Amino acid sequence: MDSILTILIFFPALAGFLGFVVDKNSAKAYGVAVAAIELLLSLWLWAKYDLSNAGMQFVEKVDLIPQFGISYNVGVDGISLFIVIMAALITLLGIILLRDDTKKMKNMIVSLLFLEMTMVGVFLALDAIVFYLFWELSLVPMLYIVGAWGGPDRVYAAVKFFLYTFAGSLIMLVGLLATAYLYHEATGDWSFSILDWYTLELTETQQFWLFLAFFAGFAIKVPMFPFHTWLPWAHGQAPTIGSVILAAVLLKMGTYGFVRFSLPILPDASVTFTPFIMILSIIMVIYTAMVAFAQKDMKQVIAYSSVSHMGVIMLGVFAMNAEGLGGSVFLMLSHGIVSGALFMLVGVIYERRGTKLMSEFGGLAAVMPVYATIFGVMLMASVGLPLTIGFVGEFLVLLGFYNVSPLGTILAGTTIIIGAVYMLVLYKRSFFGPLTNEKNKELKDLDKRELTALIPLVMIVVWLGVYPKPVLEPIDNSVKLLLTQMEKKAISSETKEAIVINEKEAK
Amino acid sequence: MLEIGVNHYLVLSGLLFSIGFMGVLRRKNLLMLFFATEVMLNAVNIAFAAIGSYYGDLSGQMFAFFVIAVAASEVAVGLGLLILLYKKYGSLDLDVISSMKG
Amino acid sequence: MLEPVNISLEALNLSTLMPMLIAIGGGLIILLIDLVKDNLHKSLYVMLTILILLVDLGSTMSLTYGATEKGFFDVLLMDGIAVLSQVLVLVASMLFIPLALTSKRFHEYSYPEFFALFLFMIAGFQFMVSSDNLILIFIGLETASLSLYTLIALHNRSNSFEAAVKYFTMGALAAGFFTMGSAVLYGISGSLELGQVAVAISERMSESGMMILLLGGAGLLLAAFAFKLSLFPFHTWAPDVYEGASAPLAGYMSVVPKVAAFVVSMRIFEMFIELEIHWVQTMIITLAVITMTIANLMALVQEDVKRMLAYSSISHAGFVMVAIALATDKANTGVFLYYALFMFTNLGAFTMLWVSRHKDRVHHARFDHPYEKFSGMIKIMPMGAIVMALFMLSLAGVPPFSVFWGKIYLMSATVDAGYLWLAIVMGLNSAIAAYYYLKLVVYMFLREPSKEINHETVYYNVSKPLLTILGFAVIVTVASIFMVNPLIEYINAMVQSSNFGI
Amino acid sequence: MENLVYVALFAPFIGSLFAGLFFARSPKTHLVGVVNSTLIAIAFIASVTLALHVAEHGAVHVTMMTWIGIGDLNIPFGFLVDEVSVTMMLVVTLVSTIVHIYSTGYMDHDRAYNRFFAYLSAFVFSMMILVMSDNFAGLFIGWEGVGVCSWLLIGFWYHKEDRPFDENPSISPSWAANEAFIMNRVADLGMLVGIFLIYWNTGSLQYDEVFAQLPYLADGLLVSIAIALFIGAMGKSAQFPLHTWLTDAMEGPTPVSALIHAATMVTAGVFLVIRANPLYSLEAVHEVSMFIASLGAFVAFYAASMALSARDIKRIVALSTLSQLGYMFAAAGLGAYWIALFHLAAHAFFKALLFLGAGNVMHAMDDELDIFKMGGLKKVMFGSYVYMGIASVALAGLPFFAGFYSKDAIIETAFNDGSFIIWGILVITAGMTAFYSFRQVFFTFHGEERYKALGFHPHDMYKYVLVAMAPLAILAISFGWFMDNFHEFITKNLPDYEMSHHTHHLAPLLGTLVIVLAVTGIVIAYKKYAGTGANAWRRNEKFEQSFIYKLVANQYYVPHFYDQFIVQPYTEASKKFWELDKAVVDGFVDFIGKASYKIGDVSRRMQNGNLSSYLNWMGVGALILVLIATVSSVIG
Repeated sequence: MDSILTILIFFPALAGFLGFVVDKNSAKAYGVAVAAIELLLSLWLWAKYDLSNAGMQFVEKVDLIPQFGISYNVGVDGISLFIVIMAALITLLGIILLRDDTKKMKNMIVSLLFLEMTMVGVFLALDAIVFYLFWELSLVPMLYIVGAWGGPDRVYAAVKFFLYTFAGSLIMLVGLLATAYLYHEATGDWSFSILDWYTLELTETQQFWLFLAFFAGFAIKVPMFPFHTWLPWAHGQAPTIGSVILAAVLLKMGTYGFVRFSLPILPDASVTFTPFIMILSIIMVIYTAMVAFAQKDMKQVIAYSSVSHMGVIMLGVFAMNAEGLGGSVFLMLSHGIVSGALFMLVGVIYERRGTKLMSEFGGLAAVMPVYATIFGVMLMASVGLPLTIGFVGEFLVLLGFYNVSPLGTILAGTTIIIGAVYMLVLYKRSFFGPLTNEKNKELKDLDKRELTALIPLVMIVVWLGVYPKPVLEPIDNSVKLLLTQMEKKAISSETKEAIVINEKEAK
Repeated sequence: MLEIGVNHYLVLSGLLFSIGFMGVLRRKNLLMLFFATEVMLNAVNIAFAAIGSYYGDLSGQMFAFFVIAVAASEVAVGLGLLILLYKKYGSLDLDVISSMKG
Repeated sequence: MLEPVNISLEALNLSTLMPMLIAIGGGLIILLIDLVKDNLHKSLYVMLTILILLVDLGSTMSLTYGATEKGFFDVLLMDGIAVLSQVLVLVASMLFIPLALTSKRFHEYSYPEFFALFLFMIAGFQFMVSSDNLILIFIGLETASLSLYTLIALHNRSNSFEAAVKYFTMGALAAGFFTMGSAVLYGISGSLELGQVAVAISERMSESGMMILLLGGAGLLLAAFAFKLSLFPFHTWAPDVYEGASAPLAGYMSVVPKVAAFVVSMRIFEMFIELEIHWVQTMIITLAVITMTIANLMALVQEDVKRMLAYSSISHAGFVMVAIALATDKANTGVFLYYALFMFTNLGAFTMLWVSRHKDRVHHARFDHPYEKFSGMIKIMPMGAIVMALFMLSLAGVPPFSVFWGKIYLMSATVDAGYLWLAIVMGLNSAIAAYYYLKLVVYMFLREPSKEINHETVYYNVSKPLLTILGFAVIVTVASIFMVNPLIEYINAMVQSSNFGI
Repeated sequence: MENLVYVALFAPFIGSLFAGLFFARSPKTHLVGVVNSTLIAIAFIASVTLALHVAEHGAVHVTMMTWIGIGDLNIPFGFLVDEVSVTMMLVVTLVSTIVHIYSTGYMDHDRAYNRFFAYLSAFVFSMMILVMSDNFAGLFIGWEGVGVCSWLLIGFWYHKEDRPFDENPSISPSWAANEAFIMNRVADLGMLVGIFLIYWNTGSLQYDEVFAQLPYLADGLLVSIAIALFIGAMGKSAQFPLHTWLTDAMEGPTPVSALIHAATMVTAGVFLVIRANPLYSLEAVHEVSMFIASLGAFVAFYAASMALSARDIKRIVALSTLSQLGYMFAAAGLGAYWIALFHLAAHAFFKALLFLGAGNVMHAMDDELDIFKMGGLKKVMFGSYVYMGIASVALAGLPFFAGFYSKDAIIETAFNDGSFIIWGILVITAGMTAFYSFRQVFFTFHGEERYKALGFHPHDMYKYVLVAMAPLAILAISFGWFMDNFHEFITKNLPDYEMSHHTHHLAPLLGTLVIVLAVTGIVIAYKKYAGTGANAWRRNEKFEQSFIYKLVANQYYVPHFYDQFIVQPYTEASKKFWELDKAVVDGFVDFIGKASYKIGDVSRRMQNGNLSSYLNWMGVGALILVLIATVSSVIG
């Protein structure tokens, strides 16, 4: 099947349209079924994925606006493959975790399915405009999900989320248009194809400004310090499913954008900006971890921790070697799984108690042992315990970045300390100590629905922690190819030096 | 003896235009305002006629005729609106007619 | 001794005049029908108008645009952009006029004069766009404007009268500006043909004092068109007129007169820019930037959707005005592409307002369409809410909806011309604008409906023709991605075959 | 043999899964205790077999599969069983087996019995990975794994509430667990940096490849690597200043303290230095090695001094552990790796015994820890008395007991090296060690029966538990006798450390000096604390008010310092940052929004509805246009 990517992208949307017809009592089952099919499709994609080919596979290209060089162009490589699978997985599990008494269930399912289309679309797009299209479109269902099912300040949070990211991405759009123009100047053709842009040689000044324009869009999405403040709001107000998808997938769009656009198109600027990115990332890592420590609300802790971990991912992206870059792609996956799971877990307790304040809890381990165990596993994955999924990425990123800046790595490496601080304090406050609050004494442990959603994540956390090879290998290949392309394209000798081409060549 | 040249006409036209313009800006009565715009248009007519004759070109005078025609139709439409408005508000004072703002 | 005036019919090239003649003739026919038999239903006139417009469209399209055609004593200029803009005007008119077919009676549609005036107005626009002679431009402009003032007033509310008077008075001042500006150009060049004006200016450019004259002329003309295009600070009429006019007419005003005015602006100001008079460019860019920004900010604080859309239209006009300053083929293509796409979305949005138009102001003492009216609409009429949200997202420039394509094309043209900062300003303005469009979405989707709202109040004025138009607008808005390429192709060909400026 | 490697490694893991997956939710299943103990015993037997094999045929090296492979990095799950690691395996599995059996009795009444075994076996598994791994990354897996198990086990009684610092210096089990984990993490960062340095400079993390490359590396780099790795070791082995967690870790169940916080995990740091001996014995890093030795000597003394005044039975043992770890580091730093390893093993046996004995006392005294409240217990729990006696003798380093041989060798090494300051400190510390360990024994088992007044009804541990402890007692006595065999075995892998003739000559003299000091300490302790009736010990309130006593009793105010200068400022800074985040970072974003709105609100005033002012605006507009044009034409 050659058009598997198109099916992957549009199947959920089509299902979403048809979902309007489904009776509201069956909506959840419908959502689960559709998301499951989508997951199977994405797994099938993995099965058919050719390991020996590091470049784009299953490429489809249909001219949409040839006058303007815009075409429907999709493809998958090792970098995007697993993010797509993760997006499908998280959507499925998120839908499973929805309570049956969720109000306006049908609207929720339809929004989620549309959201899934946009997420998959972003990661598979090979045309800048198609990428941008899905990128912006993803805001709309998210706006609705946060705004309609969220907490008391949901509208403020949702609108803030929308406008902030929208503003950033419009500047990015200018960057995309400028790149297309420069491509036109160089070749005489209009093209928004990313693969075409990879061959485009730009002067350092051009790269500098384009990098800044891209940065505006991606950095807000990531979100990098100091553009992160929409995130705690969005997470704080979003319903569980919203937070899960936001943290697991939507944030990855930003870092993915850096990998897909900034690095290969603007190699010299990427190297030039590395110190700048490094400083911001280190601030992200340390500062937001400290802010996370000061939180009283469990969900806010995890929201800020997300920012902190994204800082590590950013470092890896700019490590300019396969270890760091591959590690950061892996960390995107692992952060998706782990933070998704953590938000699910917070959602579970919020559903039971209607509060997320740590002061309301304490000693939960006694009444909800399974819950506490799964939370503990995710906590350990979050703090990067070896043999959990969290370690592999974090280790590789720090390892990779050490080659760029030892001092920076040591500062960013404090994440393993301060990350442990806020997570352990969260765990201690909520799960340890005597069970004093009367309201907590009758809490029920996880039920089947919740276990169905969480157990797969636990299994993945362990599986990919112990045996990351099936995922790392394709990532490795594609990342090496990307670095080789960068090196070939770079114009300044410093850039060529900064990029580490590994001895074991990309296949 | 003073020769009246094109520049004199143009100065006159400019003065008239300015007077009309000031009228438009300062007058608060709708009717007066309409008169002021007529003054402006007539100022333009003078300019067109003068320039047309200076160049020996007829199109300036043609323009002037059209302006006169348009001004007439404007008066027709304008006065109609004015009457409607007067019926509604009982006044032609601009400070009164300001229900839509913001 | 008088010589007999000899004019060969061929030299008149009457086919170039046909479109206007059809519109005027159509208007007269409608008046005649009314003379013969009165109290005919409005649906007859609506359909008749559409048919006349269709014929008009046919005659316009049949004009060749490969080469510039002159006709009627050489005052008519049927070049690419003339044909193109006429097509746009006619299509837009055909889409807006069926909005008269509401389920409720409205005063203006009971007069056949409404439809006659409508057709005269279209003829005016057609004259305006298809000439490079300042006289004809003026005539067309005034014909269209005077008809429009009347159409607004026909809505028969005190607000409508006020709106019409405001528009009229300011229009009269603008007419003064225009004529005076023309007089200055005439004084410089001795001609009212833009082509000859350009030649004269380029010859006399170096003369002392010439710049001051040009400054006066270009300034006055720009002021006149800034009024027509509702650019800051000449925009003040727009919100009041939109508020006072009926929703279809307001929607119509946000597209058609602007397209016509843009065409004339292209002819006049791009002439200056191509003569390398840089301050004209500066003036236009400054106006454009201020307009889109201030209008956006003022739209933020509006309480009424229609008034908000008025400010948004102003902002969009500022956005497009950038293209005039760029004066490239791509930018000019962008203008038409933008309005072609914007037209459908705006048509949809105003139709939605029209559908929900209630004869009593249930929600607000002054406004017909306050935001509160739409709160919780997703619960009352989900399809309506979704459709309206689509239009809002499209206006906000969310891809892949129609306005987005216009936006990126214009921004791309800006980038190509080297104005990166301007493109970023345009982008950021779209972000500001997103706020007030989202506000409506938020009201519709995220608020609880207020008590007095029910299906009846929001669907008060609905009828099958309106739904049809709405469906049409939705389809184009959503599926615009597939129409952009042919549109660009067609518009580009048209623009390139035009001959304006020098 | 390869299979045996996997048996030794995975038997504990299976036990952990068995207890964790199938029985975690049931309250207590005796089967779990039996099965898990058996599985650990199997691992022990496998280790013994492996040891014999290694002694005969040399090291066994297996590679299970690739773990992480990306770029040039290739980390396998590879396991190396050579002389060093097999020694550790033996120590770990032996002590673990006994602690498992012991725990079946000790944790008998605990409602989370099964969970305990799941954690305990998981710990053994992690520890086995740590010692068996053939690369630094694998070591790090075990390193972190034991950290987590330690966290779980210290916080095992998580339901206990926090108490103020003055009342209980370790606050609560969950607090202590977090402290241990976080403090270890600080050190782990150093370790990670070491790993990064190694990777980027040698291109590998495999021990053999790395060590083969060492001679080609620059001196400064070697020093950095050595420092970084040692920082890691400092955390796990609780060296100053990262030592406070160890005493607080005593909040965990006593078998845990015996296994993790005495015998095995805390020695991981020493193991690392021994493992990396090709690095630390390089001339280039001599300063670092000297620093390790000096720090070790300092910690030996420092911890012993705190133990002198401690009242908490487990804290005393913990501090002695700390002190002994200092000895090990002193030896390792001086290049006597095999002696360090020997002391490590000997210490594991007698310290585990000591802890388990202390556990018996606690078990008997309803978890009472204050030795001031005990006394004269030998009558009711003679078995435990004998065991603790043997362990204390071994710890004090009296002749013919294990501690004598190993500790004496370390002291001799210091002398031989010419580091007389270190030597002096170690000798004095040996005397102090004898004093505090017997102070504890006498306080507990001799003297007045102070507990009676407080209403305790002590009874000794189950018989089978006491029997199970016997192997430890035997080893605590006899392990030293096999020093020469061990020497022969281990020096195949580790560099030998030969005493000079001069030292050899003086050895008996030095040994005697240490013995005299130790005996003196014991005698003083006996005089002071073992008396009954009129000779009975009385609290000396005045002494307890003295500065020295307070300094020592408060652990030199190091925990206070941490609280005042790290924890509280960090908390305060975090809160400040949060406020900053809300007020400034987010405030700025909101400000943009509010400002836009405000501008909109102000500018809508021009839209006042009055036609006259609209017309004026048009006039203004025309003026503006002219102005812009003029300015623009003047400028450009």
